[in-house]
Amino acid sequence: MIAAVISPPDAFLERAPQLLRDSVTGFLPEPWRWLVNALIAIGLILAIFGTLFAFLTLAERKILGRVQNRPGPNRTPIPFLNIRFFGLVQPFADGVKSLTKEDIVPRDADKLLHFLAPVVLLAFSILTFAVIPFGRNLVPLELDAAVLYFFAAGAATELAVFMAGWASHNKYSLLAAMRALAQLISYELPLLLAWVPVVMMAGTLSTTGIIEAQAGWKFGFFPHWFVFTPWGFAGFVIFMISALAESNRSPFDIPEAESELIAGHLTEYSGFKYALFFMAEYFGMIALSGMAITLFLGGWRAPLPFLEFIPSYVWFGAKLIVLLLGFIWIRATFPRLRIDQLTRFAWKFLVPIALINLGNTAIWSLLSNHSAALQLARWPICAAIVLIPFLVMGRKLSAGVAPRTYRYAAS
Amino acid sequence: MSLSVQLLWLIPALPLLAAGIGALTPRRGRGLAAGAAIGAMGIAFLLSCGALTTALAHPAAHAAHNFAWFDLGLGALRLGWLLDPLTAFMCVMVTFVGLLIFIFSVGYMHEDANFTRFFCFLSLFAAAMLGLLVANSLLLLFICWELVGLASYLLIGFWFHKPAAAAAAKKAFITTRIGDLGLLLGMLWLYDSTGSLLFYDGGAGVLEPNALGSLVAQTTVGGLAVSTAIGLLIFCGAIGKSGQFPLHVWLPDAMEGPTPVSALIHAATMVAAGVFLIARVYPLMAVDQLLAAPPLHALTVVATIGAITALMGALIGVAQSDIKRILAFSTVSQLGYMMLALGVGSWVAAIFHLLTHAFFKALLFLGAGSVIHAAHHEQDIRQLGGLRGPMRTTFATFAIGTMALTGVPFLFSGFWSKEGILHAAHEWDVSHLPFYAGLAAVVLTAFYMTRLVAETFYGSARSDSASHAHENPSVMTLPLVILAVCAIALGFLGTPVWPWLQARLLGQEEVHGHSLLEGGGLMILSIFLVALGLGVGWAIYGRKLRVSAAAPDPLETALPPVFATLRAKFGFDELYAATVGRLNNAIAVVADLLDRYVWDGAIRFLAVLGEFVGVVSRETDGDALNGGFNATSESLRDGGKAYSRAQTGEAHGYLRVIAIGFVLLVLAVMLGGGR
Amino acid sequence: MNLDPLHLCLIFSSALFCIGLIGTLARSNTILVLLGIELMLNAANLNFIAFWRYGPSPVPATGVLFVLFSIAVAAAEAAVGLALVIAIYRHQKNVRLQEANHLKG
Amino acid sequence: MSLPLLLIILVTLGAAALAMALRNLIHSALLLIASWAGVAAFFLWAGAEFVAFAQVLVYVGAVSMIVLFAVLLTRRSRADLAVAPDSLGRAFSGFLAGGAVFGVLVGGVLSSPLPGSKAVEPTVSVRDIGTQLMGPNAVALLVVGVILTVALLGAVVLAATEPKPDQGQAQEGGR
Amino acid sequence: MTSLPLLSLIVFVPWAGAALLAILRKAPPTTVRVVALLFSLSTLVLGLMALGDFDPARITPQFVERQAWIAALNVHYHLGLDGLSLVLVLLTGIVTPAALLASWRDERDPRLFGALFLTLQGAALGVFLALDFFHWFLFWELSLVPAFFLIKLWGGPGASRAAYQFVIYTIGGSAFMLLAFAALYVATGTLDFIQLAQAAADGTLGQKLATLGGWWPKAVFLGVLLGLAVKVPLWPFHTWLPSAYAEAPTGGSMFLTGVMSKMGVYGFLRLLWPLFPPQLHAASPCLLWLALGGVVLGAYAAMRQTDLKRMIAYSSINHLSYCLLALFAVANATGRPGLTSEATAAALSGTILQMFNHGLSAAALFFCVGIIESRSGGRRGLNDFGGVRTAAPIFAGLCGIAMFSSIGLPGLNGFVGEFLIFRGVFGLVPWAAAVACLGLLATALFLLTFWQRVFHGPVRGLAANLKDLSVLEIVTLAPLVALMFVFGIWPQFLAGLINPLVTTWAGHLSLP
Repeated sequence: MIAAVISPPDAFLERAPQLLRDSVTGFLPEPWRWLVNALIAIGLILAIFGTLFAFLTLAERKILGRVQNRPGPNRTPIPFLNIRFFGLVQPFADGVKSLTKEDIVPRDADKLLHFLAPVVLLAFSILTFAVIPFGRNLVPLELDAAVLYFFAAGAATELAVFMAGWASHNKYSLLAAMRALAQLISYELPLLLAWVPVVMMAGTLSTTGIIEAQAGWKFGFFPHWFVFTPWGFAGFVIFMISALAESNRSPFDIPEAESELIAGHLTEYSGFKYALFFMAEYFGMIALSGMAITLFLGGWRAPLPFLEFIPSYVWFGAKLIVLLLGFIWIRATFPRLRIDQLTRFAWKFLVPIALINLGNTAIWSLLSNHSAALQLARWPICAAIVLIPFLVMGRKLSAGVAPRTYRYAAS
Repeated sequence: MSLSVQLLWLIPALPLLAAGIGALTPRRGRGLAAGAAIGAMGIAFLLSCGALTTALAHPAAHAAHNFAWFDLGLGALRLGWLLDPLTAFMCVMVTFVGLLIFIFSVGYMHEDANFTRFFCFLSLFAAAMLGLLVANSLLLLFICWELVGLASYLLIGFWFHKPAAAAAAKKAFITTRIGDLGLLLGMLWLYDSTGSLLFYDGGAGVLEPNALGSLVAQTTVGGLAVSTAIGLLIFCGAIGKSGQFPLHVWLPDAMEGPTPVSALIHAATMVAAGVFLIARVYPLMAVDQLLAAPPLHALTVVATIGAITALMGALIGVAQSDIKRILAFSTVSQLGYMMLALGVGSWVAAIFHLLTHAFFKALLFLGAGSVIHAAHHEQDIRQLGGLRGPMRTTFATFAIGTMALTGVPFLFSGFWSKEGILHAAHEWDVSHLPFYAGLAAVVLTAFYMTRLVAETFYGSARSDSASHAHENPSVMTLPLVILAVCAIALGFLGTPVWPWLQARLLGQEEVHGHSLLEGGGLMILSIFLVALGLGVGWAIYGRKLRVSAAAPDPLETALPPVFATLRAKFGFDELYAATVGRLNNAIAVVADLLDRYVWDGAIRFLAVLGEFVGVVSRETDGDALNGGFNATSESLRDGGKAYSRAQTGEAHGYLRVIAIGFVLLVLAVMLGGGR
Repeated sequence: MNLDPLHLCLIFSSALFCIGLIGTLARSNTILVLLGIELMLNAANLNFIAFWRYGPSPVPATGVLFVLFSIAVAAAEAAVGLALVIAIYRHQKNVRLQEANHLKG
Repeated sequence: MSLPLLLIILVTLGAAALAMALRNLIHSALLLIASWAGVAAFFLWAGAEFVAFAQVLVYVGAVSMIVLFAVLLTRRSRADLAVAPDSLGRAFSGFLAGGAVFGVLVGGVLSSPLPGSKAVEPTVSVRDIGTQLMGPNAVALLVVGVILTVALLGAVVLAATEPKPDQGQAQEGGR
Repeated sequence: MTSLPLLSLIVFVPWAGAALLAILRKAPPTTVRVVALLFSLSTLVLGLMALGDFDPARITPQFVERQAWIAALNVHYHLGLDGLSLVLVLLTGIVTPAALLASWRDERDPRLFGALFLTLQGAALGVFLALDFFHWFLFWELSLVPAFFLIKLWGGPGASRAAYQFVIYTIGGSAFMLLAFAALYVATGTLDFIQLAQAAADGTLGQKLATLGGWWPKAVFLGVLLGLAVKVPLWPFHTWLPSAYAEAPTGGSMFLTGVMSKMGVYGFLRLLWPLFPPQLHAASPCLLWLALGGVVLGAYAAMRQTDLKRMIAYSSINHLSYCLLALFAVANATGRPGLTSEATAAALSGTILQMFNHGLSAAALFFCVGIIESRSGGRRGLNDFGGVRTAAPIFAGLCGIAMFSSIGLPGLNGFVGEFLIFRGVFGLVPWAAAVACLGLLATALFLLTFWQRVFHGPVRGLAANLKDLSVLEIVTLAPLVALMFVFGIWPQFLAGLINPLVTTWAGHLSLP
């Protein structure tokens, strides 16, 4: 539920969401307020992120088109008016299409699981939104162990993918499920390890607390965001890479590789269920980006002191959109990895680096109490601690990108 | 524009930064290295001009900014910057000349593979030199002093693949280091006696009356005042660095380095550092003048050394045939002049000459460099000749430099500064010998410079390389022209009529000129002597020009033994090799033999003794008995076999037994064992 | 007999434990056996939380801490156990527990 | 005694019992996951939210994955998943032993005098847990860490060691 | 953090690493090397942690760990860290990893090599941190064992002889020291440095020693002196050093010169000087001459060497003799009326800084020679090369910086220590400073000769196909060189650590 405490000096725009909500719930009797508040929050999240999802798909297609030197979807007219406004109505057309399409369930499929998979996936994706602070005092659910909650809820998505793959009774789907499991499990570890340093430094698992820990400015202009420290930067990069993999995005989209597995666990899905999968994937992406912002990029905080007049949720949205565009950009740029490269990258590279980064953070925080010389020295030291293994292991990793030797296939 | 003393460190720091950039630039980054060096030098020049305006605003003040370097004992070792007219003028000179020489180097070193390295070293040198100038601490000065030595070493040995260059570099470093040890000892003594090494420190500095008074009051061995002893030790450093007799031997050899280096380091700036040092610590050097009857004045030694060097350098210069060596000995001689001026008590005359000399000698060296570059690295004047035609700009500027050096009257700066020195020497009441030595050197200078110009530029080309010479690009000639202008114009800052520079150096606000007629007789004498030198030179070398490279020198035919002696530079190198070098070797041999045979022998004897004892002991010892005790373990093995039969391997079975056992146990406790 | 929440919780955990036990004893598939064991562990965890919630305890967080450790150890146990299952499968081409009764292949 | 608790108990026990009874291994595994989630829900209900999230993260997120992997890796065809019925004797003896234990336990629980429920619900913040873990229980934490590491390594070694190269099946090299 | 037994960790983590290496039988060489390197780096990390909590203003040992050990002998496990120890711990932390990196490409049993090295490191650290003679001596002797094997097994052709000579010579010295301390124990009943120093300061030590008999005090002093003098080494007890350093593998030489030679000087500062001030004062005129002998004749002997490693070894003798010179000058001046504490403080600071700086620059120089040696298949004669600078400019640049640091060029680390030593010695015994100047000159002479012969001139001999530094070698050398600049320009880092300690020492001396 949205925290009701409003600090007086906030600007009107900053307080606008609370004021709006209170104007609605203020009429209700006290015992009912929390419920209505929660309902409003849920509704808002669904509405806002649903819309965001819709336009994100469009943005993705448009940007991919731009990158590949073609226009992208641009023909959908606004109904009745018949104006083609850059194809801006495309997502709605897509939505209508998927709703009206026939829902095909294979004969041998495990019907129950086949139905449950997208539902579970979407449900858990949406659950993760509960703890992300979208702005100052704008966190739907104030939890002590919010970060843990986030990743606990996110953990269930793997299950859903597996259910989908298995229930489809299709060998490609099953292969995809296996791959998805391997991949998700592999990248879950660096994902978790990447944010542990943040928790260490912030001293709390609460998302608002973490944002609080990133308050303030060094020298009056340099934000205290964790990404601007050696370990934070490394953590952020690891987090984003793992997030890419966790949300099955290119270049880690092996479970849904069209060319190899005819879209993997999505093969036997169509119509609305497919749309749900699609939606869940984007929701996962948005949620992870939101978490990355919270953990590393200072949450809803403004990057410079004089920019603080812009309301916090605008900052959050801006950062979110930047990260999402980054996702799209990466998708447009990188080729897909092979499964062996993928797992090797996770286990032999990301996990060790993340562990080193963990130690690095410990060193950083140990050095923080010491004299001025060490204070200065810890920057190069900590940067070196991450960079040197990065270079060394990176070299090792790229040395092995030779064609794979297939252990079980006749050459 | 002005620059406060707190920011003075910027002046050396900029070239140092450029040196760092140069050191890290890969070989192909020529533009970056040269650009950084020239840019840094340019900015340093502007800053120096700013410092000069600051200094001239209060010429009498010694503005100092001191800071602690590191903790030592109850206090700290302190260093500092100093800004006074001496520093400021020197900085402007060094940065300006340096800038021009840097620019010249771009053309001169263009084909060299280690171009970036060259600019790195040049910048390092400039940084060290400027640091030396702005230092307010004898220690900081010494540090920079050593660093200019390093830069000089690196630059002399820049073409290190030539064995001669490598040897010359080592020789320069070692020879100057001998002098530096004197400086070090002097510094230590000074530090020990006064507890400070800062020149000016608000009354507590070593050049301020308190410290000077205490120094001059104490005496040491031979009845010398401590200040005299310290002064002489410090002067040792100056002897080494400024190529004074008897440590002048390295300077001619240093000409193995690239010509811009010779111009910058071994003519204009570094070698003048010794003069600067003595001028800087002049209060310390001169304080023993206050004593009624000391056994020795420090300055007397300075004057004597200076006079000997001035005369000796000029004499040797007469008989050399390498264009750069002639200029090198000319430098030695001119430095002797400066020392002479210092010794006779007119340090401003010395600094004035230092400044003018820097410009015209840099001009001459760069002119020589231009000639050498054009003539495909031919340096022997007997091989050159006839360059007047193809290299007009070079010739014109070289001629201006020559006239400035020889002291052609009125128009050229060298005349005025040399006049100042001769006047001062004339007025010295201890002895007139330095004055006469100076006069002789005037004649000789005019003579050998005439010889040089005549052989190089007149007549016909005497070798292939000379005949194919042509004028260099403007990046090389432009600095020549600028330096030539300065070689003329600079003199007018310090004419007797309007001795502005001298006044400012002495810290006076207004300038007291006097008519040229005062002391006019001396001036007429010196003009006459210059004319004499030029005339004789022209008579011998100009009228009958050399026709072939192999033809003997006219002087050689006239006075063979004298010429041979001069050509062999009085045999100093041989003398040192025979004495110091041999002694050195002998000590080394003794040390080595001592180690190898005496000490090691003693040890070996002990070892043999020990071995003998060991042998005896082994023979007398018996073997220890070994027993076995491996029978007890057999019985344990059998016991385990009995228990293994209960193991079926059925996990379910085990678990079932556990469950049942648990139930039975609980039942037993509840029913039977309950309290 | 008054069935207060603690009793309910304990019975709940006993039931869970016994379901796990029965599964373990009755099934021959090693994976299911392992899952039964996991269930029993969970039942134990339930007890800890139940006692933490309702029982008197001097250190407030002991039950919670114990469960945390227990979960961690259970995770390790699951990993090793299932690796063993795979090893068994490799060896005897099935995962029937009753056939895995040799110490030596 | 609240409705949510009863609901939780029902779901948990039901899922667990069904899981232990079903033939289809995948369904069993998924039901067990549901049961674990039920336990987590119980934790949440009891106010131990940190433990609840940890339970979800570890069991639903990680252990379930391993289980599913193991299931998929230890079969040759899809039909394998439906396990052959177990021998009746074993099932019977299992029920007997389990039932006996249940009886004993319930009997024990019901016959024990237990402290009444606390007046105030105990709360424990994440910070408390953290300080407890890092303070008095640091050694235990270290030991658990070592155990986990060793277990992970052991699991990798066990699963990665292949008996003979010719016996290799089409297996992905999972963990 | 304060609850961590930091000093024990510093000492024993390398040993733990050695044990780990001993277990890792099957590990591939790279793993072994990385493990060894990481464990050797632990000293630096822990040292920096200690530095963070270190309070320079306190002159008593910090992070003290004192446990009863052998009650019957009144022996304690007693570790402590003061500025002097800290400087040396940091030096060890810097030099050891560099030495291990230097031997990275050595294919001969890297596991044993690493294990021995880590053992050696732990022993050296133990020496620097121990405050009880019993285990100080234990560490002291223990360091010989791995050093012996390092020289013997990985050394050059004459390694066996050099190793035996090294060990027997130093053990011989230590035997006298052990006897001396036994006598000391009999007299005082304690082996704790702090208690002994306290006793020496208030004069009770002398009285107790006198109870042993007439010549005992002198004998005890001489025994300790001999043990330490061999280790440093003091001229003329140095003849083991050139061959040991020359025959040891590159990494071994680096460690021997960088760390082990400091153990001797450390012993002088920690044992001899605090415990036997009157004896040292009495012997100082003679010792001053010996130190001068090391300074001057060491440098001159280096001039005659044609083996580069022997040359650098002699330069080590020369440099360490400066430390001893300063120390003896201080001892000589003790009790002199009108003694300024400033000169004493300078001499002592100089000694400590020189220890550190020599460790850096000599290790770097040995590494450079090692590079030459490995590139040319074991040749390292002065006349085997020429024009290396043309062939390998980066190598030449870094080596040159190390060399100039050794010469004592200002701006690099060597200068500060030497300047302070000269400053102090001049203030205490001026003539000695004047004589020692010869050593400065000779050092420059032979190092520049080395440079001229090997690096300058036309490319000739084995230099023709000498490759420039590999990345690994740059990684090894560059930090050392960077530190030379850092400590040359910013000596306050070290001076600040030791100055209060040194000032106190100097203050004690100037008391009448």
